[in-house]
Amino acid sequence: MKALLIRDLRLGLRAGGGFGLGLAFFLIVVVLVPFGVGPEAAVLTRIAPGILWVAALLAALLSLDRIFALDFEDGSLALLATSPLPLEAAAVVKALAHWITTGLPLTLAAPGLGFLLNLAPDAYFYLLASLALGTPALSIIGTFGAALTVGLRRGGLLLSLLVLPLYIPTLIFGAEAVRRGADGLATATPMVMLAGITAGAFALLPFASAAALRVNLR
Amino acid sequence: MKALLIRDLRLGLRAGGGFGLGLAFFLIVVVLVPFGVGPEAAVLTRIAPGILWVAALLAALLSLDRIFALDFEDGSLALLATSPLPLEAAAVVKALAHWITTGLPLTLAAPGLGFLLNLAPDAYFYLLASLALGTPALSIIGTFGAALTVGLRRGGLLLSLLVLPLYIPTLIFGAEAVRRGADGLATATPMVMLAGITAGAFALLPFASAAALRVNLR
Amino acid sequence: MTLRVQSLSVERGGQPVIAGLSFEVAPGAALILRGPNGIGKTTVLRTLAGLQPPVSGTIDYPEDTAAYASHADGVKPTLTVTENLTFWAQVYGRAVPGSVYAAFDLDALRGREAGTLSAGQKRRLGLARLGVIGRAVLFLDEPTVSLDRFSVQMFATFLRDTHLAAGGIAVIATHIDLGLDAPELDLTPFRALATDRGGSDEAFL
Amino acid sequence: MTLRVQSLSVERGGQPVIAGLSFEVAPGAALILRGPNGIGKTTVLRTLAGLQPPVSGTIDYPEDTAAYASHADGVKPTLTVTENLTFWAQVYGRAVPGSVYAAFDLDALRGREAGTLSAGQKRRLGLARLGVIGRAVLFLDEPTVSLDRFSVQMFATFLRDTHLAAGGIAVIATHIDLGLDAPELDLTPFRALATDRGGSDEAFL
Amino acid sequence: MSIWEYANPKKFMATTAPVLPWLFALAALAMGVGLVWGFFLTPDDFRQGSTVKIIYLHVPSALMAINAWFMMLVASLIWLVRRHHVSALAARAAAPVGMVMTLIALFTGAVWGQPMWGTWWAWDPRLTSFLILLLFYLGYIALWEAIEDPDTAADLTSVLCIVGSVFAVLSRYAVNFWNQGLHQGASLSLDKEENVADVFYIPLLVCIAAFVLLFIALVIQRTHTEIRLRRIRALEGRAQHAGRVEA
Ligand code: HEM
Ligand SMILES: Nc1ncnc2c1ncn2[C@@H]1O[C@H](COP(=O)(O)OP(=O)(O)OP(=O)(O)O)[C@@H](O)[C@H]1O
Ligand SMILES: Nc1ncnc2c1ncn2[C@@H]1O[C@H](COP(=O)(O)OP(=O)(O)OP(=O)(O)O)[C@@H](O)[C@H]1O
Ligand SMILES: [Mg+2]
Ligand SMILES: [Mg+2]
Repeated sequence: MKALLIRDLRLGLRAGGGFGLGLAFFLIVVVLVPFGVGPEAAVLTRIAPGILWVAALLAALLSLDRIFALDFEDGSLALLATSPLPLEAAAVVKALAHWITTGLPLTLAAPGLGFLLNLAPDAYFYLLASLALGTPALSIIGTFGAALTVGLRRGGLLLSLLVLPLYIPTLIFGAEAVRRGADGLATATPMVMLAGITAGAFALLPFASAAALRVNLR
Repeated sequence: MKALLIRDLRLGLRAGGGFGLGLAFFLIVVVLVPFGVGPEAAVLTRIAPGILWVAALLAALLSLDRIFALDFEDGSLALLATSPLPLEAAAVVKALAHWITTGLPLTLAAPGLGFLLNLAPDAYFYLLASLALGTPALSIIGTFGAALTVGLRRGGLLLSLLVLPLYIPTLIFGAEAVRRGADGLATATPMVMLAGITAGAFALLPFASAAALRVNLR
Repeated sequence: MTLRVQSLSVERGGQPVIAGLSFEVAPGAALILRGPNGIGKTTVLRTLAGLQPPVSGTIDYPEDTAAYASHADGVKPTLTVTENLTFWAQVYGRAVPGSVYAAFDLDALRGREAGTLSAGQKRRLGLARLGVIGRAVLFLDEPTVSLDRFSVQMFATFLRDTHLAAGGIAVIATHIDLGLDAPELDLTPFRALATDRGGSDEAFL
Repeated sequence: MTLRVQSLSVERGGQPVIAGLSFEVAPGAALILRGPNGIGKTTVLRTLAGLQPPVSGTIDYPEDTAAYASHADGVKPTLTVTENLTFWAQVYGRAVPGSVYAAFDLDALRGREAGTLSAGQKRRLGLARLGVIGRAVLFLDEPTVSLDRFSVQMFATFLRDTHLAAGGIAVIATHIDLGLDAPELDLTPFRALATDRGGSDEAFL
Repeated sequence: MSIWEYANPKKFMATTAPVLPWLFALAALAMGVGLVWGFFLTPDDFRQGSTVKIIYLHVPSALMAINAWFMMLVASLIWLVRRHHVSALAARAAAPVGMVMTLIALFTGAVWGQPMWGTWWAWDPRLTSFLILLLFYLGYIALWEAIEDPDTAADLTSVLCIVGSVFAVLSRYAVNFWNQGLHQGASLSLDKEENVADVFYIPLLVCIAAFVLLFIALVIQRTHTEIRLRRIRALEGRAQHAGRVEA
């Protein structure tokens, strides 16, 4: 498992590996929205939590198809499937690698971008916390989606279609937590739910992913 | 040229070809935003034009990497480059095919989705018009981005990173047109600008795209 | 440790492809699968490797002793030759024997990114993987594609003197002559008839 | 219409690979490029086909008469065999001659989606393209990869009796014996020395 | 001999190496003088108080941010037309410097905006167009990083730089149309009336000069680095090639 993780991270860092791109994409989406909705600070403050979370979600989404597709195309996946490493473990590792290359940097950078949408001062902490709790879920759920679509060439768009609905609960609780934080309301419930989703996803989805992979390799 | 266009459209319609996926993605993003931002009608009406345009833009974006990557991977691109068809023409055709499979359906569906964000009644016409004028530009600019990144495996994220800044003017004028339409202001300027961008992009970018392709095929 | 296959039938895309295939390969022996394009060699090998379930029949070899090498050889273009091999070695919990580089003529290319290799060099790297993972039962699908004569000999030597000599087993689908003195099995007689049972479409016939 | 190559030098990844290559192929003749893996066959063919610029030297054949066939054969998996061929025919502004299906033994597969073809069947389809586009100068990179003996003969026959007979030219890189009576050119003597000039890295040495 | 001879990497290194230390020294000197003068020897502005002094970092960095991109554009064109490796590498070397300049302009601006406009960030056209400029820098650098083969990378980034420049200008107009700003207009111009008072003006010029010098020095330095990297790569390639030849 360690070998696979190290390899994936190394691949991520190599040229074209796309490390940090998720971050840049996050930044860009956050910048785009004001161009769409206009510059009024009041409006932006109001929608900031939602937009930040949606942007984070999209950034995670766009990097999903890398998770398995490359390994599938060059045959590594078939070889991994016939290797002693159980596919479930592979799925977990892949999700982990994805989070480290996407979710983590994104979480750390989010507060910095908050002020572009003049996010309410009290909300910054909750933004950080909710993303830290929520992004791992995005990676695991996404890994499952990637496993489902790995057979299809360039299934990127289909992948997003399958995954986005699965992301909705995470998004709702995440954004809600930040919004409540901004308004100084209690944020316990959404935070707990986020943690719950992440834990549950980690516990169960890898099996689903592995099953999907086996089918796609037939 | 006609042959290529027909082939690309046919490929788009075949299994995994991704026709209509752009549309679905558009729908989902539009649905996601209220979850993130919260349900207040007033707020939604206020941000509807911007969100719709941003969503359209993202939908176009996500389908870009299909434009050349598949042909590059299976060698078709190299064969096309050595065929009598000039690469400039190929670039135009590809952009056209992308617009027909993504921009067009998206434009036609946009008014329908306006309801979800209760868009102001007067804005519907301008939404349709601005998208009709603007989405072709998105396809051509995107084709250029795709040509730049075609060499890289799964360059999807980098692609978006390169293309989004290029989309900014289109986005600004497009959304502005709709917003002004909603407020009953004059929309001539943004509309003209949109048309201008599209025309200019169509006239010049294919050459840049072809150049990029040649470099990537070296 | 013997590979036993009894009345194996395999399908592809819902259609039965090969039916009633039986053979046995003893330790230290190799078997060469022959047959025209499209007869079903790849399908059989994938089934043997456990990537797809057989329609009927039994495949029997010890758990976790087999490895599969396909048309695509799972080489990572952005990793160097050494990194590629080390990765696979680690996955199988072993170390890279220094000898493989020589055995597959990769010495000069150790530090090169795999993406910059020529077709044959890439293939050699893909095959070198087999010398690293130390599996006893190998299922090889056209291993010598785009190798020059010299490299083909090199690979045959590896199989004979290193793999088989150590009591390994190899089932190889190929169209060329490897120069191994191994029995050949032509799949043509086992081609499934359109009327054959089996295949996931059967229920609808 | 002759193919003339004079003192051609080619590079790959900034390094000179082949230097001082000269040859001439008359109409109706073929040339077979030989050489160990990694010598530079693919690079030479890509240069001849105009995909990459030569470092030095001249390549001379009539405009718009050449076609290139690479390791990857540009077959669209979701299009049927017929659709694939028709597309290429149209790109070159021609119709698909009914004879190609027979010539490449694709008759039975006409309606099949290319993605479901076996390795060799796919390759045959890729080669059939050459029979459709009607180009006189062909640059073929290991055309017979994963073809069975029978198909190799079939392809050789096509080249001899259809293409060359009609005054065509073919430059073929291959490791196997095609059974064409064509002169062979071994690239080994033309391997560029590490000290050779040329290559985009030169300026930095 | 034509100036193009300096486009040969070795020649370029040889000729610029001796100048480099002086450039850095000069830059440091001017920077010291300008900043000390600006910060401590000028009166506070009657409206803005001492916050005005941030202009000595803000404006020069802002101007350099733009000029850096312009320089990259020129270098890219030279590469595409004359294929001199040095110009390509110079463009590559300039990008991060330009990006940092943009960041400084944005940051100092933000720090400035806090007291002035009561907010760290406002979607003022000026600021916005700089944010966009930042995005262009990001994309340009990312593309360089993503591509293995240096010449391919040079070609593609050059094309991107040219197309990007057009769109950057376009965006500037779009942004102006989109929101009319609170940011003040160009405050440096030749006819005296529009200028800020000389007391601010002259040290500002010194600072700008300092930033220009610093920029040139940094770019040359980084170009040297890029050339050396390329040289290492070339030598490694040759070594492996030699290895192949024996094999
Ligand atoms: C009261 C506050 C500010 C003042 C008085 C001010 C003043 C100036 C001045 C004099 C210039 C040089 C214009 C030129 O010569 O072209 C300038 C440029 C710039 N300022 Fe500010 N600035 C202020 C706030 C900000 C803020 C808050 C930001 C960003 C967060 C910012 C960003 C920029 C940028 C990006 C430029 C470069 C624009 C250009 O040169 O075209 N400024 N500013
Ligand atoms: N990007 C690169 N950087 C450095 N060297 C490269 C690069 N690409 C290819 N090479 C080297 O160039 C040489 C020629 O490659 P080429 O593919 O032309 O060989 P080939 O004769 O086609 O070999 P094969 O028979 O295996 O196909 C090889 O030694 C290869 O290692
Ligand atoms: N998805 C599919 N649907 C229908 N038929 C299929 C599908 N995939 C493969 N086939 C057919 O199954 C048969 C066996 O394919 P297989 O790849 O095993 O042949 P092979 O012996 O490996 O041929 P080659 O020597 O060319 O590799 C072929 O006739 C092929 O056309
Ligand atoms: Mg096969
Ligand atoms: Mg080759």
